[in-house]
Amino acid sequence: MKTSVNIAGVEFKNPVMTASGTFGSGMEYSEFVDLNRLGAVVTKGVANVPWPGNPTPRVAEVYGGMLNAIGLQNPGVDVMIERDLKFLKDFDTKVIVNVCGKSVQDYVDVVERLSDEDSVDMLEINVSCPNVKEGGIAFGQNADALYDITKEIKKHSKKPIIMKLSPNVTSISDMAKAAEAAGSDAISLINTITGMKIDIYRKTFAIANRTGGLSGPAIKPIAVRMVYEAAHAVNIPIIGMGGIANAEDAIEFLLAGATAIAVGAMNFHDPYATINTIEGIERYMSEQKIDDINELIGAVK
Amino acid sequence: MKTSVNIAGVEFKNPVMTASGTFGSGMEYSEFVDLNRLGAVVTKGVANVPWPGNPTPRVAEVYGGMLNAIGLQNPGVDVMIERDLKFLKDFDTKVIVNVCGKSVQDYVDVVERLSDEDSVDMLEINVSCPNVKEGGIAFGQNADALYDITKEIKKHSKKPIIMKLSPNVTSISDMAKAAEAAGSDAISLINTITGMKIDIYRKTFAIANRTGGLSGPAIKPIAVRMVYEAAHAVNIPIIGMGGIANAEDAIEFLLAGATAIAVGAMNFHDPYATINTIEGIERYMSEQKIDDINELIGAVK
Amino acid sequence: MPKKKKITAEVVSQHMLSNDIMDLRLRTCLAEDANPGQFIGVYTHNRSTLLPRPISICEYDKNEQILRLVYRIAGSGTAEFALYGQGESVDVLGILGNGFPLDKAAGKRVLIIGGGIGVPPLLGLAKELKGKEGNDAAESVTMVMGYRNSDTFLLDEFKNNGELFIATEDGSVGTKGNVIDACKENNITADVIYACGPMPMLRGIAAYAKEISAKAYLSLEERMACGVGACLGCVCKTKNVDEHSHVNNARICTDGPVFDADDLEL
Amino acid sequence: MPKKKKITAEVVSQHMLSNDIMDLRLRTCLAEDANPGQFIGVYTHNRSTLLPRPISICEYDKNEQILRLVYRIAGSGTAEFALYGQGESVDVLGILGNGFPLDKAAGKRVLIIGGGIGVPPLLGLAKELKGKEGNDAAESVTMVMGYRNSDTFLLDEFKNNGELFIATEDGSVGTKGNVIDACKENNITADVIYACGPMPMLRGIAAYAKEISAKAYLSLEERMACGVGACLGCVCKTKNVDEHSHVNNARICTDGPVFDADDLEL
Ligand SMILES: Cc1cc2nc3c(=O)[nH]c(=O)nc-3n(C[C@H](O)[C@H](O)[C@H](O)COP(=O)(O)OP(=O)(O)OC[C@H]3O[C@@H](n4cnc5c(N)ncnc54)[C@H](O)[C@@H]3O)c2cc1C
Ligand SMILES: Cc1cc2nc3c(=O)[nH]c(=O)nc-3n(C[C@H](O)[C@H](O)[C@H](O)COP(=O)(O)OP(=O)(O)OC[C@H]3O[C@@H](n4cnc5c(N)ncnc54)[C@H](O)[C@@H]3O)c2cc1C
Ligand SMILES: Cc1cc2nc3c(=O)[nH]c(=O)nc-3n(C[C@H](O)[C@H](O)[C@H](O)COP(=O)(O)O)c2cc1C
Ligand SMILES: Cc1cc2nc3c(=O)[nH]c(=O)nc-3n(C[C@H](O)[C@H](O)[C@H](O)COP(=O)(O)O)c2cc1C
Ligand code: FES
Ligand code: FES
Repeated sequence: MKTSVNIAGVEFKNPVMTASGTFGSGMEYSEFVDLNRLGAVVTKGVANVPWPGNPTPRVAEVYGGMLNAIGLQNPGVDVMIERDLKFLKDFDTKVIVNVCGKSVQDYVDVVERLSDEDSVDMLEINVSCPNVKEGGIAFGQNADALYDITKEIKKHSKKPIIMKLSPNVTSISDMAKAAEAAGSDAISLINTITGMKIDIYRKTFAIANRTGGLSGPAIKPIAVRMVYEAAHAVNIPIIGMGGIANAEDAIEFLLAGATAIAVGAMNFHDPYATINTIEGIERYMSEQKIDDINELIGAVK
Repeated sequence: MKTSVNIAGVEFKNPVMTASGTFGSGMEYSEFVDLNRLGAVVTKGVANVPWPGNPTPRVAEVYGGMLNAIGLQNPGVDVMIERDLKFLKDFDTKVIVNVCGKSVQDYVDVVERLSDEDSVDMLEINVSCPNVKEGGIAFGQNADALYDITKEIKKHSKKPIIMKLSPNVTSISDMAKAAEAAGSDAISLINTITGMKIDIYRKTFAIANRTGGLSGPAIKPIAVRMVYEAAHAVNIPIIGMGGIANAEDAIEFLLAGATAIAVGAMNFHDPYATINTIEGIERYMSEQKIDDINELIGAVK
Repeated sequence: MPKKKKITAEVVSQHMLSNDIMDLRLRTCLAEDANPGQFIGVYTHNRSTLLPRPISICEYDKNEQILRLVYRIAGSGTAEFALYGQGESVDVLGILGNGFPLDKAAGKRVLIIGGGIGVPPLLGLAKELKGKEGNDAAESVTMVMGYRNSDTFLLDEFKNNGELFIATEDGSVGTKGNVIDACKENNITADVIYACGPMPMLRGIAAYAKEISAKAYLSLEERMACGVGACLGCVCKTKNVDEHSHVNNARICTDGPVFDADDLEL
Repeated sequence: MPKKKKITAEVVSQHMLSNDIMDLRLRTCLAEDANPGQFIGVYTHNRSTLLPRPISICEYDKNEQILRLVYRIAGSGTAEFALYGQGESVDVLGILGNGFPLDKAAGKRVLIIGGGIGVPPLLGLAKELKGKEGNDAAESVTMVMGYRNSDTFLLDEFKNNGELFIATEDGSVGTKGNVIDACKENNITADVIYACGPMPMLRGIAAYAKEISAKAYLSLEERMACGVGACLGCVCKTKNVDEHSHVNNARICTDGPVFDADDLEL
């Protein structure tokens, strides 16, 4: 049974990744899962310098999911390299570093800094964080801006890049096409959908930032639809995410057109979700007599 | 205790309405609830002529909600007037007729036909149905198109109108502003969010139309956020909806800036949801010592 | 027509009838209004699945206020139901739909055909017909039940209500083949047919009814949301413009689930 | 450090201690690794609420593998927990966080302060300190527990572990006022303070500790998602750049919930 998939020349042993920001640098969840079994670890967004993030409360539970407005707190790319990449080097899994910034130059700085890191396989560019004013969402909601920043990043990156798209747009196809046209090697979607929760007794926002990004099973149908639309708009590989909790969910994304998938908020519900997903996919493949996982990709048209 | 709200000169005894398409013409649910107690009955979308709607399956359950692609099946405005409006006349509740069409002229035809119906209090213009190619979504995803059709409808309507906005847009504020600028008396939001579900064993779409509109508690945080954003962008009243199941949910929308709210898919889970919501709001007001419900509207800034 | 309600029922008993087929008895006042061919909506405790599951009424006891449901474990909702033990509370919506038109059976040769999980509602129908007397009674009642294999269910209970034939896809019991094969093999004719089962079977029965010049009343299935006729989710194609919709669509939950085959575009 | 796990625990017993305050005992091997001040995440059966609820360990019995939780019914999750009877299965995540630094108590005058639903974890702490012998033992243990009104809980169990003072907002028991009022009224001094309770109380205690030149270890609360340090949801402000985050933020779930007051920007 072949479970490996190829994205931009990088071979992943299986299509199951961790969604950026929900798995730390892998260290925390390594108490629960054997990182060697994952297709890839995708790390929390990292900027050129440390970011303090947003005030608390940063997270709130909602029906079938959660809101978060972490605000991209991160220790900066130097610590990231010295500590997190060093930790990940010892595992037989691919490493995708998620990159954030406030300006094009910020992104370029990080991308250049990571270009010579052997342990980094790909870079995922977060231009879709809804939780910081300058966290890239401006690039992620306008096709021209997305094209420009993608072009610029491609110019400076020695690693293949994945533009991570925002679902908070009228046409995900247009955004996917802009990323492809500018040379992105792959795209990932969806980032969180902007949402809000109000505490009616305290008459205040549940999240200090007022709005937060919605993730979890609640958004899965939207994510599947967007992956399907994007897959029909572009030819570059897609990494799908949004509410994936198990193998059934993962396969739904593959059938819709994703080449790989990521487990995000559901790690918090089930720290073993990634491993269970990998095992469930294998079970499904043997039950359904599917030899090569690539047969599933985009199989429902 | 004052629970009545005023929208464009129409006085509703309370802010609780039914979301179009989830309550038929009120007849079906009149077995469960006393329609006299509702702020308003909002009827299923009606066109100038009967529409057959989409092939089945038209509905699918998803985590915390459902997808639908009914495709605006309706018996046409003539039957609507003779049967449904006649039925509703006997109740002491306001009647809002939801209008759909394929072209501007279609909408105008229905609007004119209903202009002299005494039993109609307001018209809600559905330019946001994601489930039929020509069901108005084109008008609902482009601010200029929305402005134009609103302007045209206003020209022909003797009734106050509510433009119903699509959440499938980059900026709900821009859409709300366009509706306001064109003279819409109020806006309602959100319509369903386009979603997809794939049956991984049959390798087919759960909905014959491939995509369907997502509704139910899953979308509530998105709806609350959009109501909040719209309320901060325009001065016309807002009717909020999206996953409302009970009084807590309803109050959340009021605090975010809605003047009235509608219960949609949750009628299917709890046919008494509208009445329970009304009673729960009254309980909350007396517990919180709120004399006038209008104090709640937009109270969380 | 009695008013529809959503109320809490209590599990009286539950046991497995056959592989994945459960037999559940609920105590609820909805039983008082039940007729063969009607159904109820059953809600899950799982708060992530919000829509009612349509399940046919297999039998009812109006005095004891008991509804009997026989269902297949098909997904997450029915898997949850299967775990309920005596005393468990279950929210139900009903009574839904129109049942089989029993009056059409009076003085006629009746054929009752069920396939797979379409079998259960026909037990209540067969018993009800058996109970009719005088002018209301059918001239005869013949029954044909189809299953996939030897995992049959309810057969013992059908036996007492008329002549019973069985078809199984693998031939392990009765005729090898489908219910139409069994009808043909046994030269079964009738004036009136009542049937419930998968769509291909119903199409076959509609054609067979034409052949033998019988009227056929078919119980259909479709994905549902409201169950009460409000959402227009559950329609089937009709030959003529439907009185409610004014298009060629009828609502299975409210205008059905039982339809005159002559009215359907199958 | 033992590995964290998500496993299924079994309810051994549950009863109400006071108005809306529940006393729940769970059987789980996580008890083997428990220390005072640590917590677990408790998952709901309700599938619409997916995040674990952080609940402090009140007490533990390592031999019997029992964790005791004392919690207030505060929302939908805790309301669900309150319905669990003996034998119920509950998924839990743990052991989470670092507990109170017990070694700081050796030979010192210890003051333990709890407020409201911050009281429970201090019972395990008080008992643990009481159990220390020789060089590890504290010189003395004084306890001050604050409640809103006469709906107090756990007081009887605290009594045996040292001198106990009580404060209630309405004055119905002990000092009228808050825990600081009780400390001042009784001239309580100490070398080391351990405290858990609402943020305004913790601020007051940090200030009081300065006044009496004591070290204070405070247990903080914040909304959590992962509970294991991965999501950065639960941070508190720190005086210095935190070693993990490299900004002035520490993760309460992993770096805490107990912090040295000197390190915090309260
Ligand atoms: C009028 C009517 C009567 C029925 N009577 C019976 C009966 O007596 N015994 C029995 O075993 N089954 C019956 N069914 C089928 C039964 O409704 C489904 O098997 C059941 O809803 C599956 O629910 P689930 O949660 O286990 O499956 P899931 O696949 O998890 O359900 C997901 C969603 O799809 C819907 N769904 C799935 N399968 C069907 C289906 N076949 N028909 C309609 N909705 C479906 C569910 O209601 C739910 O909303 C009937 C269906 C209809 C329409
Ligand atoms: C480290 C720590 C230890 C705690 N120990 C205890 C204890 O021993 N006894 C006790 O009664 N309570 C304790 N709490 C508070 C307890 O976590 C909340 O009361 C509980 O999560 C409420 O859940 P709910 O579903 O009933 O409320 P809901 O309001 O329905 O919960 C909605 C969401 O908000 C979160 N939430 C709500 N209130 C709080 C809160 N105060 N702190 C953190 N998250 C919250 C819930 O976990 C859930 O994700 C502790 C909190 C923390 C952070
Ligand atoms: C707590 C949290 C933090 C996140 N941080 C990041 C981030 O740093 N960079 C990023 O690109 N996406 C981030 N995301 C978005 C996720 O990677 C993912 O795209 C989204 O949550 C949808 O997937 P899910 O529903 O499976 O969680 C974050 C999500 C959560 C819940
Ligand atoms: C079955 C169904 C049919 C609908 N039909 C219409 C319609 O005819 N016109 C319209 O404007 N909105 C229609 N809607 C959208 C709802 O009115 C509402 O905007 C949306 O469902 C969000 O609210 P909810 O989450 O409470 O259902 C329909 C929704 C559902 C679920
Ligand atoms: S299920 Fe809603 S109309 Fe039949
Ligand atoms: S709750 Fe996720 S880091 Fe603390």
